[in-house]
Amino acid sequence: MENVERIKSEEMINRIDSRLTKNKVVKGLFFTATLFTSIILIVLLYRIIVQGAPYLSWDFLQNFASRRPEQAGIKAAVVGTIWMMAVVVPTAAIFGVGSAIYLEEYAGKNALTRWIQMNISNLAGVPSVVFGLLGLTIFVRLFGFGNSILAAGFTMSLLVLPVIIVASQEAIRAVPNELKEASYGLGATKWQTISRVVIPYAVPGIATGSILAFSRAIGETAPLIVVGIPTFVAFLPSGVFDSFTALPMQIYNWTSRPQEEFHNLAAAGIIVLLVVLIMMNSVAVWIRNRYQSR
Amino acid sequence: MTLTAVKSKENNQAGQTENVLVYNTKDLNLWYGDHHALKNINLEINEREVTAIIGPSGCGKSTYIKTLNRMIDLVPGVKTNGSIEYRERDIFNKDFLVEELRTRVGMVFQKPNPFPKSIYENIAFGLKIHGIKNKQIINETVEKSLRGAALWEEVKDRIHEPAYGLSGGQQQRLCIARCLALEPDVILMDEPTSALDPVSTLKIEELIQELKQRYSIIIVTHNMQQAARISDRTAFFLNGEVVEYDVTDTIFNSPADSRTDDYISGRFG
Amino acid sequence: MTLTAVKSKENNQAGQTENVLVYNTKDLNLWYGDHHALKNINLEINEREVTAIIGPSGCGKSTYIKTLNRMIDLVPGVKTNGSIEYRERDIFNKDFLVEELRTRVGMVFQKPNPFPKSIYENIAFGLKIHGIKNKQIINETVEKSLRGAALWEEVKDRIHEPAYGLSGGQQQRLCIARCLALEPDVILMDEPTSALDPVSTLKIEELIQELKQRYSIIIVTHNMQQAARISDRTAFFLNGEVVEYDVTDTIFNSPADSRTDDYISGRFG
Amino acid sequence: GNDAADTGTENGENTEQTDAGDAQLQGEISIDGSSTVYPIMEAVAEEFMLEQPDVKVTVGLSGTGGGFEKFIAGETAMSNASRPIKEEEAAALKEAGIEYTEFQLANDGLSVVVPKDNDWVDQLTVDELKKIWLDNGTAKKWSDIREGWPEEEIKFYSPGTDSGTFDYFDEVILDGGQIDKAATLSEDDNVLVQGVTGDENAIGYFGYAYYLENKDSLKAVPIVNEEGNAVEPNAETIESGEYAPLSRPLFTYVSNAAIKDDAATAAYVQFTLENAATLAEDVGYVSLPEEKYDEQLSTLEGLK
Amino acid sequence: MRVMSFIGVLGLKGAIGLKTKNKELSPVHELLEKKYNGGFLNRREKIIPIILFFMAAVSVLTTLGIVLTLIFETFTFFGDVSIVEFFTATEWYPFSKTEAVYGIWPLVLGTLKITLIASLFAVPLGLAVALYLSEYAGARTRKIMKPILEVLAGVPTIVYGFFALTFVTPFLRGLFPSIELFNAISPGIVVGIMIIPTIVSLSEDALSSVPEPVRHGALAIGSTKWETASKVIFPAALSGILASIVLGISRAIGETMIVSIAAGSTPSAALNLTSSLQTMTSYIVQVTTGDAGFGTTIYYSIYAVGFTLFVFTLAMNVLAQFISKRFREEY
Ligand SMILES: Nc1ncnc2c1ncn2[C@@H]1O[C@H](COP(=O)(O)OP(=O)(O)OP(=O)(O)O)[C@@H](O)[C@H]1O
Ligand SMILES: Nc1ncnc2c1ncn2[C@@H]1O[C@H](COP(=O)(O)OP(=O)(O)OP(=O)(O)O)[C@@H](O)[C@H]1O
Ligand SMILES: [Mg+2]
Ligand SMILES: [Mg+2]
Repeated sequence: MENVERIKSEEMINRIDSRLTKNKVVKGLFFTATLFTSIILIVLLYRIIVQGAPYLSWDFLQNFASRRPEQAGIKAAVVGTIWMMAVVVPTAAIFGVGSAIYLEEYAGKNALTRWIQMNISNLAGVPSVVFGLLGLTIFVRLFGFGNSILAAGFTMSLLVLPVIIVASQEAIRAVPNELKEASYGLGATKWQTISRVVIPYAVPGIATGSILAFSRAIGETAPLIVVGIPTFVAFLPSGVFDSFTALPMQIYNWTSRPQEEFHNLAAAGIIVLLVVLIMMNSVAVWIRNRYQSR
Repeated sequence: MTLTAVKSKENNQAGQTENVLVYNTKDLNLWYGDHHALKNINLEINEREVTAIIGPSGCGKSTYIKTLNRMIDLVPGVKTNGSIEYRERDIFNKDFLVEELRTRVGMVFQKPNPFPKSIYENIAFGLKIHGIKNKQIINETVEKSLRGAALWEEVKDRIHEPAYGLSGGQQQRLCIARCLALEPDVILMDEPTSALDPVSTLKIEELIQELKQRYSIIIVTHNMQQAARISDRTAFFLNGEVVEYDVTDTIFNSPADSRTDDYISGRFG
Repeated sequence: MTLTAVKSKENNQAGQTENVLVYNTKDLNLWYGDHHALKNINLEINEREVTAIIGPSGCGKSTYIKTLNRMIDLVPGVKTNGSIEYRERDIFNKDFLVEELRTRVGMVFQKPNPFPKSIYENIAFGLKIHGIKNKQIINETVEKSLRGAALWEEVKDRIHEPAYGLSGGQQQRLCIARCLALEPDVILMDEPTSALDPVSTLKIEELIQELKQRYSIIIVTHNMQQAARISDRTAFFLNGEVVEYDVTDTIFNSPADSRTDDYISGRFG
Repeated sequence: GNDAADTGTENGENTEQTDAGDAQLQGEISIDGSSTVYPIMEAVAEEFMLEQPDVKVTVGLSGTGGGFEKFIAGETAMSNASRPIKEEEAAALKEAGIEYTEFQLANDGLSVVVPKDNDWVDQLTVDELKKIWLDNGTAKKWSDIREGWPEEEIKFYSPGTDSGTFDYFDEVILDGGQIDKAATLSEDDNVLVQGVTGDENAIGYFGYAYYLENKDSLKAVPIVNEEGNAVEPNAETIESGEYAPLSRPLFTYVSNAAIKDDAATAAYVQFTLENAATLAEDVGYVSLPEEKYDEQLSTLEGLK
Repeated sequence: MRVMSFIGVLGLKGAIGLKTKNKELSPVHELLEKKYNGGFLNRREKIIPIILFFMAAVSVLTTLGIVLTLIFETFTFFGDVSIVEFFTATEWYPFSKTEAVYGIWPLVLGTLKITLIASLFAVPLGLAVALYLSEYAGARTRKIMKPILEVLAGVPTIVYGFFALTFVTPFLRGLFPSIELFNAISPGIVVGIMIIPTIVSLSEDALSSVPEPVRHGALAIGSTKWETASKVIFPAALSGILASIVLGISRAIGETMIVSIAAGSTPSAALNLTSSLQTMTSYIVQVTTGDAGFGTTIYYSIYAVGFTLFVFTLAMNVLAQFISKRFREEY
């Protein structure tokens, strides 16, 4: 019997070569897939950069939109996007994290909770145009915010909220139970435990998970179109009730103009948008590192 | 080894003359859903003694100790009946806020669980949540607590560094210091040394002996020799029941119940 | 306690007359980046013996045992020199595929790590990846391995249920069974009982004694008494070096090196 | 800042100095509507704000219908349209109690285009256009339209059915009939340019400006007008009305109340009418005859 | 020696013990006693859960808001157009002056075509990349790739639209001349490219959150990386991976600009993939940016289409949740 088994194991050993070949082939395939994806994305970026880079200048950043391509700038759109994100980030973060805390820490395991949870995952899949229709009806009309920063910001917040909730829930769930116990064990109340132990621990996870959501909010055009925010704005907003325009709107408009120069401006606008995005991501990375190093 | 055992026995006998109870458990039953985890527990726990709780895995040791400071509330679906009196106040009474109970009764866990903050902040945490903001008081308490947990000398130069930089044993002592900062009356310890190496274990055992002078300590342990070495009284749990509770020496040398004897003599490690 | 120690000694002496080496480590050095974690290790490990590796935390025990089946490759930035021969083949030679090495040399980890699959699938997994498709062979092997790991009786009615439903000790035995299914030559164990309760620990220790009849076992342990009880030879590591390596009895009763003595006598528990 | 000021004065040469430049006004003017009219309005707003920096003008491009929706809701003071207002919209405005005035700003010449290397199409009559574009249930070949043209299937590129351009073309060429269902539709005129350029049997139509920008790869087909002349679209022929019938008007609708109550809006509308001619041409449209603007300016005076 | 230190300590602690017995309380103790007497009760503890509950309720309100927003206009629409026609007619021709037809099928089919192509393209590729990053690539590659992918998630989709029209379409037409300028394949692929970051990023998270010991368990019995990844890690992460796929596909269903630009806007009930089409979303944007009159049937039709779209994604998410529950492996 001993013998039979040893032979079996020799057979197994002999098969290793073919298994390794398979592994190599698969690895090659996966690598190719990654390379392929990277190349597509690089081509995409390369085209934008080649087209737009020559149009980037200080004036481009400093000027308002203009009918003359050589004078047209992106100031209102950049500032507008920043204003809008200044509404979206805190709103979505507070409501997102708040909902996540409720669901993870307070909610009972009942039908209501499951219903809320299901709602959230469904909303994550609802098309952005539909959110645009919602924003138009609720924020622009019903609440009378008009096509202001606030209306667009709230619409975008609702759009990204589900993703942030899910990311935050995961981050909160990942907080080791031992830490919560430690806090409770010292006589901390539930909210003290949540605010002083759970949240700080979860911040890196929340930040990372929210980047995707906020990136989306920056680049979305359709809901802004549906909400009806203007494109030509030649002044800077001074408050959240002011009109504004945003980068994707400006880019959208430029791409639909007949003149080639406007198309190039659109590419330059995209570069600016990517820079804004990268800056925002760096802030998230900075937050993550700051909280992790503790 | 024998030396310590004898000493604790003396200690004990000295104490027995004027015993004050910190905890009095009467007919405690506890269920996790349908699972009857604690059955008719009756235990009187003395002030300024080390009370050890031993028993095989799953017998309800952790459940019991977590009930003493109502950490068990965190587990959903737990039902209890009977009563536990802490210094003659029923801990299940809703006028007795868990936050107060847990402040008076500190807890040290199996795995060291410092907060991902600096050493200093770990200890200041408890003070801050209780609204103590005075910097000087905090500073003094941090030092005193670290001294009390025999950690001061090792960390005094780096109390603002992350607690995760400490070794396992140091972290566990930090967790003890964290309790001490709130000047508790009782300290509960659930297998505080089971994740530690022998040298650190020894340090903690020594520390427990010191702390006994000021605090009442209830310790769950797997390690029967540890119980024998450091405790004054020992309760032996089995299947959610207290099989025997007596002076440690008696439990280890002449247990009344044959099951206790079986468990003790099957011991190792 | 004394009994087991004596037995292993006898065993040992019987073995010594015709020792076959499974592993021969020569001048092994290992660096994690700049950190020199193993220094000039020389160790000869015998067939069908239990070799224990003891030493304080951080001395390199896990590093060494992970090197034996090249799991250390998974850590980035590790450099080695020197050689380890497994049955006279250099494991660092690139013709010796790690997959083969790891099939011949099983490993059991500190924390039980079953796959998130059924009990059955956990064991069948190894066979399946090695291209064994015959249902009957698989079924038989599953049963045999579970019997070999002394788990069959406890789980035979629910082998298609998730492995995560088992208790810690059962999971650890399942992990042992998972090794056994591939009929390994050597089994490496890194503190296999440190996360377990005493009863489960006892079961695993008994199991190791049985497995020794057919397999060579190398076990890392914190628990000196465990080493004393179950091993034939013991290596004492300190700061990445082998301080002493000898028959277990000698190590525990008359160590040659004073550091070994210091470490052993600091023991308790 | 300096640059913009310079162009302001430079531009001042061809614009009459208006009283809008004297008094410093304040306020907000919200404009929305057709994306076709947007470039003109953007240009007007840009120039206006150089003179009246404290008047905050915003221009959106929600489409003619979307613009009217806001206009009806009272959210905008002016609504741009690339077609005349519809009955439903007029009714809704009436219901909302909003009185309005229509101003025509410019004309857009719809250009019928084929690729540059199409060497057979030299001109088309309205009837031929109709024959080409009207759906008859089968695929059409060029040879079906005129003898001697290649026996190749025609490929159609048309603006989306929801655009004013389509609407206009449908009305004047197809008499409201069904456009060939094989036509490829896109909302984006640049996309149509791509389509016609890349397909030698293609025919398409879109705004004059898009043709102008892509002269190198496209050929505008001269259209035979009522007088029987084949006319190519260009600034003169469109302005003079020779290029017919494919020249369509672009409008803006202004709330009378806004003109009356808000000096800024009144000044803005006046500025618009005074400068539309130049600015429309700047962005690729065709101005109206001088008289037409003067006429509208006096209408405006009456509303103030 | 140990005994000695014990005795020393005992002496010292004895002194401290005495102190406490004399009730010489430390400031901390005093402050705490004060707090005990003042009572721990904290109103905040009661209010906060309520506030948080309302925050969580926002999601439910949003759904409710969407349904309410859509439903009234949808009803108005069905006052003009029969619901039977809406679901059974095979032509979508709302702009015809003579005989407008509102059969949703061509739009649904258009959406399905784009979604199908996008999924066929993005799911395998996305999973391959996620597996490569989590199981094969070094930490450095992962650290570089993930943020790049995340930035790409923010590129406005119009950009992708022009990429489809001016790069992918000509490329495809070079290979297969029968493909028309507007077709399903090119925007389908590009929608796929757009959702790849979502799939990769979330799947990679799911894969790498499978505990390392499980991975080691497989490697230690001689599995190759591929066997470990495919037979252990992948199944263990399946529910997370499914979630990422569902999110990606939802996004593909909801994608607007790419399709508007590169797929044309011809509602088509034909099954081929090489000709122009229209999706539900691109119809909505077409009407919202177009010149259709306010208050007309066309105007109301976007709400009916929006509602259909909403029901569509809802059904898919419910289905996905059901599937993911079945495949959940606990670890
Ligand atoms: N949260 C829970 N839900 C349900 N049953 C539980 C829970 N926690 C513990 N139990 C069960 O209650 C019993 C007692 O558990 P407990 O953790 O108190 O044992 P223990 O004596 O501390 O064991 P160990 O030595 O392994 O820590 C066990 O049967 C356990 O399975
Ligand atoms: N991945 C790693 N990178 C860098 N250093 C490491 C790594 N793993 C271990 N070390 C270091 O190598 C030394 C030996 O570690 P090892 O884990 O082998 O110790 P050990 O004897 O198993 O300790 P323990 O008893 O705590 O498990 C330690 O100093 C440790 O800090
Ligand atoms: Mg326990
Ligand atoms: Mg180790």
